[in-house]
Amino acid sequence: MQNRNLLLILAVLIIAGAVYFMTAEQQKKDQDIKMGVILGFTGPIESLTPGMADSAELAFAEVSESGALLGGAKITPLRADSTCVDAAAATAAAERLITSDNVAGIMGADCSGVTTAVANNVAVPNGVVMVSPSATSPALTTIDDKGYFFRTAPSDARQGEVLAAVLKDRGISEVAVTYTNNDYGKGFADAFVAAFEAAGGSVSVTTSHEEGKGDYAAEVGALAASGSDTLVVLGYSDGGGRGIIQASLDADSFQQFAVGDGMISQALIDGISGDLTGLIGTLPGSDAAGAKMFLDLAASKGKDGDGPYRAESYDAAALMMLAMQAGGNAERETVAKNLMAVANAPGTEIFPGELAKGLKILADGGQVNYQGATNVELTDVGEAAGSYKELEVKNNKFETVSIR
Amino acid sequence: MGGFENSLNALVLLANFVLVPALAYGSQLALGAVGVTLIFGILRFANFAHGDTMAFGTMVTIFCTWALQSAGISAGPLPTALLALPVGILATIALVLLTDRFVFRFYRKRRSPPVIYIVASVGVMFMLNGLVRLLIGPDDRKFTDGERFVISAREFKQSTGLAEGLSIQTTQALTIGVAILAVALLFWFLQKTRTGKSMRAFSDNEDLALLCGIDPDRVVRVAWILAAVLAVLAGVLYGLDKSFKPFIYFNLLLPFFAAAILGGIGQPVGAIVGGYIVAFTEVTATYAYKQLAVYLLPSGWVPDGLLQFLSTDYKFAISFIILVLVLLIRPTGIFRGRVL
Amino acid sequence: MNFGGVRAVDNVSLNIAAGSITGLVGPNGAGKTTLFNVMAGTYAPSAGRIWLQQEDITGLPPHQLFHKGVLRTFQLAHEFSSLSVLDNLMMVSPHQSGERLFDALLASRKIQAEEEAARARAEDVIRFLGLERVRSEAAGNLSGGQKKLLELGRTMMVEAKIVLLDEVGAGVNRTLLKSIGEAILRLNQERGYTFCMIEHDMDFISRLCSTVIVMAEGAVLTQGTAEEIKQDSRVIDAYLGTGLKNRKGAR
Amino acid sequence: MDEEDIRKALTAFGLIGLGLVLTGLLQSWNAALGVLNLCLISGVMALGLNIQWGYAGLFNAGVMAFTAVGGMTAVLVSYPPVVEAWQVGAGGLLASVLALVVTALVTGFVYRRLPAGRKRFWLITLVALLGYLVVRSLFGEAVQLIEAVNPARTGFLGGLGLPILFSWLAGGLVAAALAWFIGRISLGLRADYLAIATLGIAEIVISILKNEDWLVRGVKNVTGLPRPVPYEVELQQSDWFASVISWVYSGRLENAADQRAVLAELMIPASSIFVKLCYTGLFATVTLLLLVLANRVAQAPWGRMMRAIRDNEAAAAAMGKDVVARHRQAFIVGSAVIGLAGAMLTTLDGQFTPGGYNPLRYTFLVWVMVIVGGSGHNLGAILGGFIIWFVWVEAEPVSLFVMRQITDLIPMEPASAYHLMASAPHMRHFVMGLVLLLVLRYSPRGVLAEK
Repeated sequence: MQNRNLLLILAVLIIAGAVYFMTAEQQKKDQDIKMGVILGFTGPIESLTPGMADSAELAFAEVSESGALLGGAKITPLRADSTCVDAAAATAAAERLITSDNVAGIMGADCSGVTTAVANNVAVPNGVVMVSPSATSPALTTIDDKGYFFRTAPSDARQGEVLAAVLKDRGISEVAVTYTNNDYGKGFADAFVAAFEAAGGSVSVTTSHEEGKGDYAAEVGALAASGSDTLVVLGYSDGGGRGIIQASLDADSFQQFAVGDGMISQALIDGISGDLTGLIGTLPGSDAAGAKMFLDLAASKGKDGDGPYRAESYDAAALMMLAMQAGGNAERETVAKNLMAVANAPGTEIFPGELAKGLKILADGGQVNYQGATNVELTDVGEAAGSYKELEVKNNKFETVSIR
Repeated sequence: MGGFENSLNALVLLANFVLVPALAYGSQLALGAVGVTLIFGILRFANFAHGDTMAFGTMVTIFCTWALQSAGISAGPLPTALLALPVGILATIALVLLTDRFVFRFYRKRRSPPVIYIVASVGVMFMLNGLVRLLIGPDDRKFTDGERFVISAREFKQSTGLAEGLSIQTTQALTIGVAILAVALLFWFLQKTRTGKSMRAFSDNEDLALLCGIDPDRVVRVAWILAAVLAVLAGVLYGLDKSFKPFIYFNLLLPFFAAAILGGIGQPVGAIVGGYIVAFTEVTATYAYKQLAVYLLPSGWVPDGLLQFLSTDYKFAISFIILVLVLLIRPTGIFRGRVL
Repeated sequence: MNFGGVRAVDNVSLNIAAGSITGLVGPNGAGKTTLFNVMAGTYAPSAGRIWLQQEDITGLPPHQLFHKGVLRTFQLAHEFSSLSVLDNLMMVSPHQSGERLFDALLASRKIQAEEEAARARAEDVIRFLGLERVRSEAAGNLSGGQKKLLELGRTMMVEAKIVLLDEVGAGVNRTLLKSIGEAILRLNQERGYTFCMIEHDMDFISRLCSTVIVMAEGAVLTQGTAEEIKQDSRVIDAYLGTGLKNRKGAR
Repeated sequence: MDEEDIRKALTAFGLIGLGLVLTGLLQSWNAALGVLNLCLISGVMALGLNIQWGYAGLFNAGVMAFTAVGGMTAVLVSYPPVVEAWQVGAGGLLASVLALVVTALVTGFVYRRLPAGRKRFWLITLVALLGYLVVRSLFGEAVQLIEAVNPARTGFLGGLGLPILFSWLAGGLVAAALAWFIGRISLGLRADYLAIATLGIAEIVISILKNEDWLVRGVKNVTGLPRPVPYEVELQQSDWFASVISWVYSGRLENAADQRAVLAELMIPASSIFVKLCYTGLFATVTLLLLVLANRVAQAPWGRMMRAIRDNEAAAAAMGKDVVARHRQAFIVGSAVIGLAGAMLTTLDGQFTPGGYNPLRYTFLVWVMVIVGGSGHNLGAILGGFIIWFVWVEAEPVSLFVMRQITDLIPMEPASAYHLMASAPHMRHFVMGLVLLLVLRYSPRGVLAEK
């Protein structure tokens, strides 16, 4: 009897709370343009995502504050958790954003697996644009997206070729490779090894490392035993990749490191005790100016713009809003139809912090070519074309050596 | 001479890549596994929340370390975190005693079957999991400072003239040292003090111990306190040596269980031995012995392959494989813990 | 039978005549329950054989012994606490097709018929034991004595060749003990059950048992009728001796 | 089920239904149906675990492994075969299997023919080692060839190209086979040990799925699995669906100025809803069927026997029940149900991502479902699946909302306000733990208690 009363009270409380919650949410609706930010706030890359979401929200805030979007519209970003790994939870979150919060577009998702799930099961069927800042799996190039899926991060297949070329050009012919054991790392490593071997190089050993396990002594031992002088690390700057480099430095086992985009971050240099000078890496984008502007912009807002996929996140958000402006309304179709046009030439080049300028040009009937923080250029399937910066660590900073 | 130098190189190589890392990792596992085993011995259940308890203690220590660092206080060449450790330990003791009071005591009084405790510990695990992330966030946190190396590989090479270097980090040395100290203290406590003896009696035979007038609440309390101290030590040392990330600490749970079961659950000595065995197996089974072969074999004999028993892909499966093998072959573990 | 170096039962040879009620007595730690556990298949003996009529049943697990007609009760009542008294009894019926998964899914009519039969038998047992009032009660809620009765009742659900009773009278009040004793006698006389029982209550034993076996320190000390046993000085020594030793050990 | 039970079940499901309807009204029907579909799958998972825990008292902490092999089977059944990979690698794989069989036969032969002793031991070791080396080299070569076939797109053998619905049955069978194997090695153990062993074995299974690319592409994931239901985009372009929609919304369409545009607008959410309803139909059918079957065996003497074994193993053995065999049976059957749910989940997702299986979500969350719903009660377990999935999904927006209220109400520094908002998603775990502990303490038999 007592139990049933408890149950009843609990139920009433829950319902009352739900109604209050939902009506309160409802009131917030319809005033602003809603944009979804779906990233893995919990799960294996939970440490990367807050910075990415912040960066996207920088762009939204910049546009809102400019008052130039569609005659002064404001943007409300809505975050949702993709969990990075649980396709079901990600789909549910996206479902809520798209069908209930009526977002005009989605910045996300992050990990290639959930991104595919959200695109196939929710975004494409509902005709909502998704711009992923970090899903780099080559498989996404060919998904049947009906023109609704874009990404500001290029496919790993391309980066693998570029990194291989960088190493070959520097006269490195034998490397050991370690990659983070997920679709990003594995796909990247496959592409790199194939390209490097095709160019006449040899890969002495390829091993994976797991994220979130902490101890990498065994991996480094195996890598060091290969006898190679160069270690290629395809992982994350705040995770296993950093652990591998740290352990290698401690054991003094490699002369030279080369890294992929997930590792490029000041946090890598700051977080490692030891000298990284001479470390080389590749990062999507071609113009140091855009990246620098983004860092400054972020710093002026009290955020840190330096980190994996943060610049890509800003660009992904900015592109969708420019597309709205180009089409003159915040409809979902408009975003889809105009996104390519604002991303590519012809038009005035727009960089981070200049979104207001871009919006104004579009409002006046002009054209823009959004460059952003990563020198955005979309291929005809809607992904970053993949010009890459070749970076090298000098004086405890990543410096651009050349553009490829 | 060349032969002698080669053997020396081989030795240093092994020490650098196998011995030192495995000792440090093994010490961390041992500390955690002793905590698991103590709880199992006294409260008779596998505590699934142990990893997250560790994360909680480490988190408090990190907060305190940051405060000390910003106040300009340091421990010289040693990490500041050592100064912050007591705070972390106290907070964790408070936490485990509270969870015991509000969660586990209830089931103890009702003499619930062990599985109910496990389910409850899963609940505690979920809550701590959320709590830690709520407070410190999910990010990777570094809080190491002070001298990094006792011996760095480069220095070693220069001073010995060998081709291979040996590096020992401060944190590794510290880990091994603290682990030895903590374990020695624990054994002194269990063997020599009255409370320790009553705990062992309680672990051996609960009913008999109760007949002899041992206060069960006191024994349980002390067990929790010890487990908390060991968990925070393990957590902080692990964090100093590698880095702190809540997710990693949850993942340490299975190696702990593996070590505890391998050694014979309820047996502190066993847990320590188990910890080192798990660590050494993980490192030796996946280490590539090619370089060693280069030093030790005539040049024509060195094979092309890496000479690895198992790819590092399966490194994390090793502790689970050990676990399953032990359960199959000798469920009582090496030191014949309580079972069945 | 070894327990980590301690021989719990050593070189025991005993014969239980069909149709008899045999008592097994001895001081604490004499190995009576261990012997039971070996006979009931809970432990396999490290040496020696166990014969049931002409059949060697050494080392068979308990569930197979059940089907050979060896049944037992436990020192502490082992009722199925969440099942009703009726279900406690009905579950005992051997070879129920409803216990096979696929039959449980498909053959409902056959199961129904079997269940009817099992229920009828269980109702008989309940009446026999006088448990009518608690028929639908969860067994966990019964009193200690009722649980003991229920355990005895479970052995009545099948035609047993031998029933091993482990302190069936322990912790039971005198009236109930009396009715348990009567039940045992009736089973023995009416159905020809063979009983072997561990018991401490000498009155109870002398009332029921035709033969009494005395065990001490893992071996058979002597064997005879209850009256003979009571006179035997070795038995008294065994009780007192180990009693003294026990007391010393406790100190 | 007695009257009290039925009333409770109706109330509980009614509340969940109300929650879903509220979600539908206030969020969207698509969101509500999405949640409902996963509720159904979670219910089936919980039902499977309930057979193991509720009926047999087995602490299976390896639920994740069975879900994953169910998902794997969905790929193996439905994905079109990669012909080229078969051409280059099938021979090698077959040869390695043959070599394995030969090794086993020879070992067996030596074992039987030679007397026990040192000679036999060494000979067997030699044979096994040789066999291992041969198998490994054959296998390694085949795997390399297979994985080299267009690694960015395939690089694995592919599947059988059958309709994905077959995989639900096959997933159950494969999970059952795995359970048979795991049961053989771990079912003799005590409760805690069984829990730890299954937890470990599940991790091993996942790491095999992650690293053996030739099987199901490992961490590279398999996406674009065929569906058992139509695609939304196809529906949006099909005439019959257009006519259905214009019939449903005939009132609204008549008054519209631009009928074609309004129709197109209406068809987008409608197509999504239609697809989801198709899934709901499939999942609900399976759930109901399984519930009926599970109740049937639970009420049959089988259920009585299992509960007796759970209550007291020694006494059940003494009453002629083969405890180990029955444990194994319940373990296998329960795992098969979990495997089926895993296949359904992969079907719904349309992809298989081995990296996504973690014990928190796929093992412990299912445990919470069973404990909350009512262990030993089939409908209760399903109910638990519904409640917990609903809370799991809605905990995130609700905690975001709560955090926003807190940051709005209490003046605080922007940094700490930001931190609070950013922490909101982690409330999910906290809430789960709290719910579990509260139920375990105050209503330990769950919402619907076993009778």
